[in-house]
Amino acid sequence: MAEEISAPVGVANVDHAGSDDNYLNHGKGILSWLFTLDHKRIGVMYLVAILSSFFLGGVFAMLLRSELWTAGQTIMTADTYNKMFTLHGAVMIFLFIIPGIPATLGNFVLPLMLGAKDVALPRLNLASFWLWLTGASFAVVSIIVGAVDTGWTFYTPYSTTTGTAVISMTLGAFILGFSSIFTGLNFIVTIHKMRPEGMTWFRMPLFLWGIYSTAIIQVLATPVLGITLLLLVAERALGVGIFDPALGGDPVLYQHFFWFYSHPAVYIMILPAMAIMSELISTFSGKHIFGYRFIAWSSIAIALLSFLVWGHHMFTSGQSGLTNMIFSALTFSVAIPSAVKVFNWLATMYKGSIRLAAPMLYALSFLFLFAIGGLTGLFLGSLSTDIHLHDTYFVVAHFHYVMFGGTVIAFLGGIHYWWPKIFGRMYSERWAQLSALLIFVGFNLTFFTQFVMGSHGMPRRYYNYLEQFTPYHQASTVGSFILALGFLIMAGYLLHSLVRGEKAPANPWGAATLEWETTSPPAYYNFKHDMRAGDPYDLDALRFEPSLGGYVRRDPSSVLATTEGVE
Amino acid sequence: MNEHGDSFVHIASVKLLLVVWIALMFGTWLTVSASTVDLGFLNIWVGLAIATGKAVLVALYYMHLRWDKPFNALVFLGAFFFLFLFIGFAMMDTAHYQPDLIPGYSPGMVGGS
Amino acid sequence: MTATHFGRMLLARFAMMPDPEDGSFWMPPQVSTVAHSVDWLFNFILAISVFFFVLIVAVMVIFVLKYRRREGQDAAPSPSHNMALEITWTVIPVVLVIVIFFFGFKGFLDMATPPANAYEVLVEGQKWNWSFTYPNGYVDENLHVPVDRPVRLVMSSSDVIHSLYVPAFRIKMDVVPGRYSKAWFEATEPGEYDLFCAEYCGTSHSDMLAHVIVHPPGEFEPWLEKASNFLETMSPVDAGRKLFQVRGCMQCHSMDGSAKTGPTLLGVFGRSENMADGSTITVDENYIRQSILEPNARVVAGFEPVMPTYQGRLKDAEIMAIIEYLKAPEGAPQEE
Amino acid sequence: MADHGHDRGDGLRVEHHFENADQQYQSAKLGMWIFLGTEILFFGGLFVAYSVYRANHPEVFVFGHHFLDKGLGALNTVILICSSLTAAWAVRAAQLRQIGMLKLMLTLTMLCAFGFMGVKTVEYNSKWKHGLLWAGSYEPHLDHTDPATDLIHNEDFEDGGDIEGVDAVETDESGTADVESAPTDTDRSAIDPAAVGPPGLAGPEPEAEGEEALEIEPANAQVYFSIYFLMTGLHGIHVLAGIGAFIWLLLCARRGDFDTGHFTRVDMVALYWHVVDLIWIYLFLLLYLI
Repeated sequence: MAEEISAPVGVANVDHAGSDDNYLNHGKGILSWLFTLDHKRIGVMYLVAILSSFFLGGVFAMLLRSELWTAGQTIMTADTYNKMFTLHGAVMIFLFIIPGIPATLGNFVLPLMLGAKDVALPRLNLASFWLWLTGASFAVVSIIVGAVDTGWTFYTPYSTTTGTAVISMTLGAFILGFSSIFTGLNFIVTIHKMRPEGMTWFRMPLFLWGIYSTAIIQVLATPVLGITLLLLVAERALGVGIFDPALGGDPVLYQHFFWFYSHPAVYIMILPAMAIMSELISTFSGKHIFGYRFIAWSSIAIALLSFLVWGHHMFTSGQSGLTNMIFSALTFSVAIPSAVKVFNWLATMYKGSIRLAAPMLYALSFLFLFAIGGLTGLFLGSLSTDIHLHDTYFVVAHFHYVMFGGTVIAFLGGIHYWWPKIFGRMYSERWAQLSALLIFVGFNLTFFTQFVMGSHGMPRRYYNYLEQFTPYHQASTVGSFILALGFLIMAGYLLHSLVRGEKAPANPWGAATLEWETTSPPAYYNFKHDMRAGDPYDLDALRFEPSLGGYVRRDPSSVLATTEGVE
Repeated sequence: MNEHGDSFVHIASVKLLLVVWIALMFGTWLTVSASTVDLGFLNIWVGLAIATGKAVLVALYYMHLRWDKPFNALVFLGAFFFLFLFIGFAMMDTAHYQPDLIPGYSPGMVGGS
Repeated sequence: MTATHFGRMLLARFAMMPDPEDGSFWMPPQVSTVAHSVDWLFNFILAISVFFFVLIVAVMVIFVLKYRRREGQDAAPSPSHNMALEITWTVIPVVLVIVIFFFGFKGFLDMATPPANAYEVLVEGQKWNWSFTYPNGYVDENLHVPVDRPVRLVMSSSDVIHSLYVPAFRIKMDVVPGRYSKAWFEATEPGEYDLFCAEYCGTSHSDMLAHVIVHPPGEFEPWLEKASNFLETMSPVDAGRKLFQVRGCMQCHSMDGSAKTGPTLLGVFGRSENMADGSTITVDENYIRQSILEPNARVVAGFEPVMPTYQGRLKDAEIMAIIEYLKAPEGAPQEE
Repeated sequence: MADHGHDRGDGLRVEHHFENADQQYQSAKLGMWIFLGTEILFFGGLFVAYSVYRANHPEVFVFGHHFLDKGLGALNTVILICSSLTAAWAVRAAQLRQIGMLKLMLTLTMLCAFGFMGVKTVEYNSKWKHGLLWAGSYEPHLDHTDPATDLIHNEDFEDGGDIEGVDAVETDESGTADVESAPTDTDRSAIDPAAVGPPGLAGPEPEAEGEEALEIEPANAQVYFSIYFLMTGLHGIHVLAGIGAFIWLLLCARRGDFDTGHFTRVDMVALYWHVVDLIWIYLFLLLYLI
């Protein structure tokens, strides 16, 4: 594209702020989206698809909470309830939270942060999106033909004997698995092969470290989910007797198979959230991230350790005592890097200049909620207490504090952070802060009660419950409605910003990573120049430019490649 | 291959390909004949050793791993590492809880107990 | 603001929900020998957690208030790494988790190894009821145990995975088809406690409850004595009703005319039923007996052949009693 | 700016987002190796199942493997090794732009793949005939010969082993089982009460049956055949995929895609094919030879 480099060096990339040609209007028509190879459009399509799944899963959740308002039947039968919590779990996990951050923000931001024009394998990227759609439609088919009542874990022999549509749901999850594998594969290759001049491994934005660690897990763990679900399908369709005791199989072996993937999967969910956190905390504290290398290495550490702890889901399953001991010990090891991250984030805020903009509010709630989520993990990792707490609402509360209080909150933070970049529009800060507050309050009310319920012995996946638990359940349900209200408001102002929102500057927050060096929304080719990366957290290199309402580099040439590319 | 603007692309000589092929054939013959001698518990390990030898040949020469970027080899070996991890834990645990299982339990089978 | 809000929320919750009976705010009553150590560890971890939680949130809030952005004032320069700090906040958690693991493991060993002299009860989980078989062969739908005596449970399932959970004892163990899983406890307080199924097992999972009745010293053996020969002490009809409830019949066969997994048995005797194979039969002693021993030989039209056989699980006299109960005109009404 | 890449004069196409052909080739290759890693873990699940059952029930595997035909297994191994040779040679040909040689090698590789599937069909067929299938359909047929002698024969008897071996299993079937089809999922009535008591207490019968079963057909022999069909089946699917890939390559070659020394595709497919070969090397050992 050498001929295109006519713009005076120095204001390159940014000088066209507000110019019309960007990735959103580059091609017209639905097909120009569905078959695009542009990582930005694929990211946006993922965003739409995944937020719809989140909405669907959320509806299931609200129905569940409503049913639990009273013991016994409130609005649905036991069988409907069992299907409902299965669908809530399956949709939220396989359709929403696992692809969640990497497929949406990752797809959009990762190449931009690398100053690249696209991910390394754009066709594969599109393929994985189509795989997602295919998997999703399998899940939908399953829902239509009578849904599944096995719980999202598909434990045998229940899943091999129940009369519900298990096969289509498992095939759906199977296909979604490959979508996830290809995304991860793509990101690994991209980060390895497409880093710009000056971006050594330890000059990568921590977001990339997080996504990279996530990709490692996606690539190494997900194939095992594939074979597990395949075996489950074979078990149901042919009766291969690997997992079904009636045919000489071993149901506990199934749990090993399942958790070998599904525990690392927990880190597929949380690592990208931590990745976002590092960006938010640094940017909105107006300070260089603290302990860069420790945060970076802790991501890798978490990724690798996550493969050594799956047995802690099986302490009461009939797993041998020795195995229990080993897994309990290993489980604690994974707590350390997470703690290190939290402390480094706190240290980053020290002597900063903290702006409480919406993304930062989410970052703060993350610290608050993830602290609870992480610490309650200690109760479950230690053997004797887990025996009592396993399969109770304590566990439900714990993983919601991590998955929702952690991942979803950080995801929302990320969406608010990159929204101006993605759509070139600002949203209403005031409304954003209100919904952040409602979500925070509603969430705590919903799930903290569940800790208490659980430690008192309220088992999970219960349609009916003993009288003594009624107050907890009702408090929890009230909270869930506050939570839902928060999300409705968010949907409102975000959609509003798309049409009415004021135009966003190229760099509204004053962050130093490369994605802010191009226009908002980015041009079709991302950057007009080959980029050069410096310290991604050197915020002093930027100054506020009132005329633009955003930040600009004091020395714009510092991010331009010294040598033009081969082209 | 200058077209590739790189020096590393390795072209295996026909000689090399054939030598490896002969080695693999020999390996196959060896495995089969080894399996006919009764070495007790050793049989499986001998067999695995030979098979692994063959696998290494294929990976190093037919798959060019020997001349490839080390990271590609690392990726491949990494996969095996995690596989062994899985096999190891699964075998350890199942071996420990075998005594709890009901011997030959398979009520779904014809004539199963 | 967040922290104070959280405080208020907690207070509200304390006020709103007074502690249930004798349990603490977090835990149910302690009724087994292991419960104490479990709760001790729980509280130990709770203390550590609260400490770190307060620390994190406090630091966060202080920083937010102290370093809130003000006009024309940028971030003050400060180091972006500090080895000493990193090592401190790595090592301290490491030490703490090692301690936690140690106590957790110690407690687990006690929970996993039953004393030699334990009293043994066989437990069977089945969708969706429990049955407890005592050494003398008597089967009950509740778990009756003597106080202050170790009890060992040998558990198996006839269909899917269940999990026996007694919060008051702090014990939980999955009940898996094809294997015998074991658990033990020693109750310390006479009384009646809840027993749950903790592993999801289908439609009535949340109704798969039972009671643990801990008998005061010297009262257990007499109870077992009396309960065991109910066939003599009770009228056949009452005995039949008891069996009907204990042996899980009522999980699938209602006595109120509503069809469940199986057909209702309200006034079943003498009724003529259409079989799945198209034939029609009139329900008599022989059909009832056959339906109990080879349940799926002749299935009523419109129902799945899913009933497990009771071959070898019911004595002849017991089958007779059940038949009497189903025959008895007042059999149905007295069903609760 | 067009979406498709740009020519660098020498006819090598480079996607717009890459700086040069090397970066493009390296990316493709790294991607392929990662994919092969996932393949290892995907198959790995079955190897885990194998190891677990093999370690805890060796008798089942010793019993089961007599019914596989070592000869055919070895034949297939040879076929695959030859196909690996030709695949590697195809890469060399592509690198050197020897289009004729390339087409020849691709065709040979493909024929080997077909040959492999042919042999597999023969094997599956004989298993099918004798009802030696996965648990759900495991129903060895009746016959009358002396099991013991046949099994002994099979110890050192290679081809035809399966036929006589089958006789072996069949006779003991005549002893034990009434030949009615295995109950389906829903039919649970055949399930004995599980709570007969722990092995020590009231469970002598399962014990005993385990004992005397060892003489002839060990309990749960069906698990061996389940694993056999799962592993070879999944491998077979990969072979079919390979055949598809080679057909595609041949079309590309005819279209002249490789005239420019652009050999990435050939290289990638060959890598995949070698892994398929690798996996078979182990399957042959673990299932046929033990």
